[in-house]
Amino acid sequence: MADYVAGGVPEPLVPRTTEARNAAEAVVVAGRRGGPSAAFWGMAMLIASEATLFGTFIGSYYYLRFENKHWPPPGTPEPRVVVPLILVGILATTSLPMQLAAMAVRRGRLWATRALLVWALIVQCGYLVYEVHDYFDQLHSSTPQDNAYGSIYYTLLGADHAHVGIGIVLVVWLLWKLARGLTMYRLNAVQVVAFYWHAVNLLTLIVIGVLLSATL
Amino acid sequence: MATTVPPPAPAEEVLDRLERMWQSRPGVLGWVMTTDHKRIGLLYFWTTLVLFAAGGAEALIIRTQLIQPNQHVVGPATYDELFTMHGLTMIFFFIIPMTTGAFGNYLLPLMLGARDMAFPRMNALSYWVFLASGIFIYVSLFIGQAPNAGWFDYVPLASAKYDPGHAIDFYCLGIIFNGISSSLTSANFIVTILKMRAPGMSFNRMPLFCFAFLAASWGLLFALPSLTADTIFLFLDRNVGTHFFDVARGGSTLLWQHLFWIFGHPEVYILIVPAFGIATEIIPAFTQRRVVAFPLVAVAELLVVFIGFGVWAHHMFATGMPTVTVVFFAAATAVVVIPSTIQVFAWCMTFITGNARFKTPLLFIAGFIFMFVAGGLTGIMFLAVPFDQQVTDTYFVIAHFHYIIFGAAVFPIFGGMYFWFPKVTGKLYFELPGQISFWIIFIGTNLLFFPMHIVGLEGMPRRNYTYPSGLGWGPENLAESIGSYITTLGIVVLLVNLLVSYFRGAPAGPDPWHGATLEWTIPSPPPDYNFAVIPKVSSAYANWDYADREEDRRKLAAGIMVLEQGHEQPVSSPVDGWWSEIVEMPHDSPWPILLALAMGLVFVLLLVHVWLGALFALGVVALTLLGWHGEEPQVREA
Amino acid sequence: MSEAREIVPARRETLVAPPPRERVGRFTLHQLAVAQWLGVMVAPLAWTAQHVVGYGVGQARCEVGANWGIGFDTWQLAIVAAGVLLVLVSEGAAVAVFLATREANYGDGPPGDGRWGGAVPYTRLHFFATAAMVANVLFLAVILMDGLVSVFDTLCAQS
Amino acid sequence: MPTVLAGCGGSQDTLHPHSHAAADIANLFWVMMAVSFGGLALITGLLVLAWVRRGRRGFGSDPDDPHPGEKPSWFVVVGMGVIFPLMVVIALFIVGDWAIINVTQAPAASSTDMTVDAIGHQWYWEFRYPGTKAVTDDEMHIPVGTRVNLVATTADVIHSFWVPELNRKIDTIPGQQNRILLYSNKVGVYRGQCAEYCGLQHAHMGMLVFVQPKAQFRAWLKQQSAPAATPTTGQQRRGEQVFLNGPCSSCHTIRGTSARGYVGPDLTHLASRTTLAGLTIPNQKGYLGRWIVNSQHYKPGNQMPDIRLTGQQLQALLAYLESLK
Repeated sequence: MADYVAGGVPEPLVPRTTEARNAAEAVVVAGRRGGPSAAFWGMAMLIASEATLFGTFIGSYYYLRFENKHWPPPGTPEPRVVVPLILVGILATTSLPMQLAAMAVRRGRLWATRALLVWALIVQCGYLVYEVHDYFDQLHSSTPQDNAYGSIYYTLLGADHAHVGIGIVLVVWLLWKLARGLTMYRLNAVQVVAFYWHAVNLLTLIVIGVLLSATL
Repeated sequence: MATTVPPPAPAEEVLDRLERMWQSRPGVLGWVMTTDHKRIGLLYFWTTLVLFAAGGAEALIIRTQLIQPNQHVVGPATYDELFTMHGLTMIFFFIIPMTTGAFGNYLLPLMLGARDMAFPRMNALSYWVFLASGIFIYVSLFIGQAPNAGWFDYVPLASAKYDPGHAIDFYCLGIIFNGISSSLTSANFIVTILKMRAPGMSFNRMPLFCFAFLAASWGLLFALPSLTADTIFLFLDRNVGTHFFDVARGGSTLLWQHLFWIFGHPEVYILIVPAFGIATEIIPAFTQRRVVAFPLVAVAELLVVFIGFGVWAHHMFATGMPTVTVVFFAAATAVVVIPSTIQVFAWCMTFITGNARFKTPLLFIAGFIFMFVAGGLTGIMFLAVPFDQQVTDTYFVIAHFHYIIFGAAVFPIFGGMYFWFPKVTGKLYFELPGQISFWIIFIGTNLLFFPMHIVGLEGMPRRNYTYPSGLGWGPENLAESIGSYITTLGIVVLLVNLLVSYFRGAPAGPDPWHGATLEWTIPSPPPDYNFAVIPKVSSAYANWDYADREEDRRKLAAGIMVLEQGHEQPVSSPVDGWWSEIVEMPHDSPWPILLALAMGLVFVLLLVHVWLGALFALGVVALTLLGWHGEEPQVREA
Repeated sequence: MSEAREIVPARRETLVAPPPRERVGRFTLHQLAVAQWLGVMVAPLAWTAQHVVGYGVGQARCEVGANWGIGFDTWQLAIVAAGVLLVLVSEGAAVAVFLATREANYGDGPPGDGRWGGAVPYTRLHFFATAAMVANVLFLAVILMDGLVSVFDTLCAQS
Repeated sequence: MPTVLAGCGGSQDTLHPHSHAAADIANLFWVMMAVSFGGLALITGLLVLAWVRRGRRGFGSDPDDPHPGEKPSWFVVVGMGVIFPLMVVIALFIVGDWAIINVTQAPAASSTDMTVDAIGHQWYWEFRYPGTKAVTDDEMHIPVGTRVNLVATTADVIHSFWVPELNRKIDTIPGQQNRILLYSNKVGVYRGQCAEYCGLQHAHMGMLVFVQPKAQFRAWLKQQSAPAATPTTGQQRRGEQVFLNGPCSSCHTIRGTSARGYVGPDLTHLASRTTLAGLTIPNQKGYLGRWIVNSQHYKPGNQMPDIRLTGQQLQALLAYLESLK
């Protein structure tokens, strides 16, 4: 049956995830499969949905802006510019270690993967800690209960922080998984989480940009 | 017309292996933990049927209240809850779960030549979340806190000031909860359709049914977040004191309407597009002819949803938006008509050029086309903004969208029930009672909904719990109420017929209709593994490619393309269906229902304002997910 | 094995990926594939952009907080012109692919002989090109209608 | 339930227009309806044709042709399914959203002769005549053949001002001042109703538009602008005291007295009206009395509590209210 052909590939040549029982085999299978895994597509769907949610938030932000003469309303402090921009810049750099981790795991380099994930994790945690602190700090000068501007401002920012937080949980989970060796499943997981982080970083850049547009 | 050759004696031991590997646990536990798309589809079916009965009962009370002027069957408070729950139930808890949940779950993998969904455990999760959200929202009715501001729930009427109590909180949380289920389902469907197709089933060889469900899933995926954001805003406004919709503090009441209808209009197409899909499967089977203008019908199903995203503001023409804005959406409303006209004429030409056998399912489809055209034509009228502003919020609109939603979405569901009944149960239904049920329902619905056009033009606004005599609205309302009773009778006949057929029906065999698609190539009811051999597909009407089917049988004998080394399922490339890998699918799992329970806990605690508790419950959700991902699909020694 | 050999499918060319360099008429398969996606994708995206930006410009021009003094007609005309241009490009690509693959069927019929008979991706190209040709006409219509009213209807009058 | 008003004079039929705005819309509808029935007939015809030809292969193609009659069908689908409907909707778009919309959209301020403010309350309509003190509820008067600039606003939730025979409807959005043209070419009474769901008693939020000859209207407006008539008989004076000292004055206004409430309708010229409570009941002594003591029976959930009064208090109050011409 060696030369039976379906969908372009002879059946025996089609990689089986069931053949990947250890790191080496997982790498081989991942190398032979055509195109990204279904898990990757699943993450793409999640990201599409989340991106739409944030698109709606941002649309609401500008809708409310058009409804108001002064934005932010008098009495409400304008968002700080410099620090958030620097921080979001730093966060964006974590796309690099995440991508490198995805490539390393694809070659079965388990330690490199772990190291890169830790690198990314440290930066991300630093960002989140400062931002959360800053978030509560701002709540002293203005609150979501003040006016519509405050409501959308804190909702949008909080939602973004929540997504960064979820990303951190995912990375921790990955490290915990990879501590017990590599399987096909975990290999996919690393690639998928890297994908998620690229999306979150881009999202954060956009959200911060939108919120800072009030200072223009 | 040749008929399919009966399958030869299969390689028994291979089938046994597959059977042992794929079957769910016996007994109740098997249903609770199942990840089998067929079982999940059936669970969806029975659940939505119960909720359909609830929504129908609400409708009947409404019609009885309005049967004549100045009636007092129910008071205004109850009436408001009834029409709100009727809308919510029929849209979120009947049609969407019935089409995507029941029909989609059961049939998509069968039509794609797959053995399960792309994410079987997530599939189970969407069902349990859906069930939990249904219970959640119906609890409100029994504790007398049911949502009462209409299904589109306009602020400020829905704000804490004018609607204190938990009614609207139930609405917000219930909608978000249900939305999670729908989003998971649609994501699952999209990946299944793109990746799980049998190798060789390129995009243009995919049955039109799958195009319809792809379109509906994309619609849900992109429409729901808007509603989620909207309900989040409302929940915060009501319980945290934000001001999204509070004009006094710079908010906007129209923001609610915009966000709601950005979801709400695509929603309408999400309701009917799966019905188009059902129609485009029934028609070829009963005309023995491939659907006319295949590419145009396929793209029309995608286009109707896509353009449907650009028309939302036509629900808000009377709110005094700038004329330029309004007309922008009128233009989109004008063009969104065309994909539907394409399909209608394609269907009609298929009827004519084919060899139509008017069995019950096809009767329902013919009725569907009639109702859909009638409702669509009144829909076209709304693109004329002044006319829309005259009749919006009257019974004319009610007539329009019930012709669409009952006529164009529910008729095909009934037709589909008859059509796939033999496949699901292995029994044939009784034809004569089936046709009788169709005619009763058809006459009943037209008597129920047509007079609404007239009474609407005579100026009767919607959502009135009663109306004065002497405005000439009496006779029409009487007719409508009688129609509602007739329709109910018809539905009862239909269900009884199917129920009796289930016990008394003649055995159906694998392919009673000589249907066009892959589900008819396998025994009825389908085995747990769906396909013994991953089928070869070289056209969109695979069951009519006799050479391929013959080849599959020989492959089974030779043990080729059987994939019985585990819970195996081929994965293909999204567009051309080149075979890319063989994945091991997960099996029965307790985690989906546990996760749904944990999520339910979150929403209940949010409802009763136990914020910290909700946070804690989120932790439980996270732990459940941890356990979920603890079990990685690996080889199962069979 | 021997038994397996004789069941090698008769139409294996319908199942094996042809090389992207293969010539189809005046184009390579690769070029056609790109053109086909242009035909399918560009027009819908163009309309989406035109619809959203056009609506946004309306809001920005007519709402309370709109102190940006936007030249409405210029914007609208620019947006509409760009939209129409992109849709025409899209339609052109679709037509080109349609003509190049005219001999193929859509994949809904049983495969005939040779690459035109039903081989992926020729049928797929033909399928999408035909669909796009019709769909793009709709996008063209709606963009032109938007342009018409945004210029002729009274600006910012409350409807 | 005692008999409630039978439409109280006016009707609200979108197809009996009495202004050119409403007439344009009605005519547009008749045309669209004719076309629609044509379309429905065509499709039904095709289905019937299929039924007649059931059991036969299509259009003389050989039996195993998988696509019998595909080519002609394509022409039908593209011609009747794309080109023809596209032309129809574009035509409708131009007529409806380019021509007629200029008649139905908010009138240019300069083009109107007078302004009336319509304020939606849960659940009644309040009408004010800027420039005068006149305030009336549920029943507005306008002069015939006059372009009235109607400004629709709300005191609470979203309502919708709708008098079908005079013009399309307009929602009352918090924070917005929506306007439509109110014009009638014929003296008469026209019924309107709140068209946007606004809570429990959305069903009982009707209004009447009395279109009067210009002179008659001016007299009416003058009379409405005046403060309330001072009570003459002792009975009426006692009634006034009941009103002012009782719960009534906390919610209702009677201009010329100390009653300044704004929850309920202005009662300054109550007796000059024909109906009560958003056209729920006729303005007759019997109904008025029963309304005062038991309004929740006629309009469950409305803002007015059932007022407890002794028999002679009620009689006095009624005598006073009846005197507020």
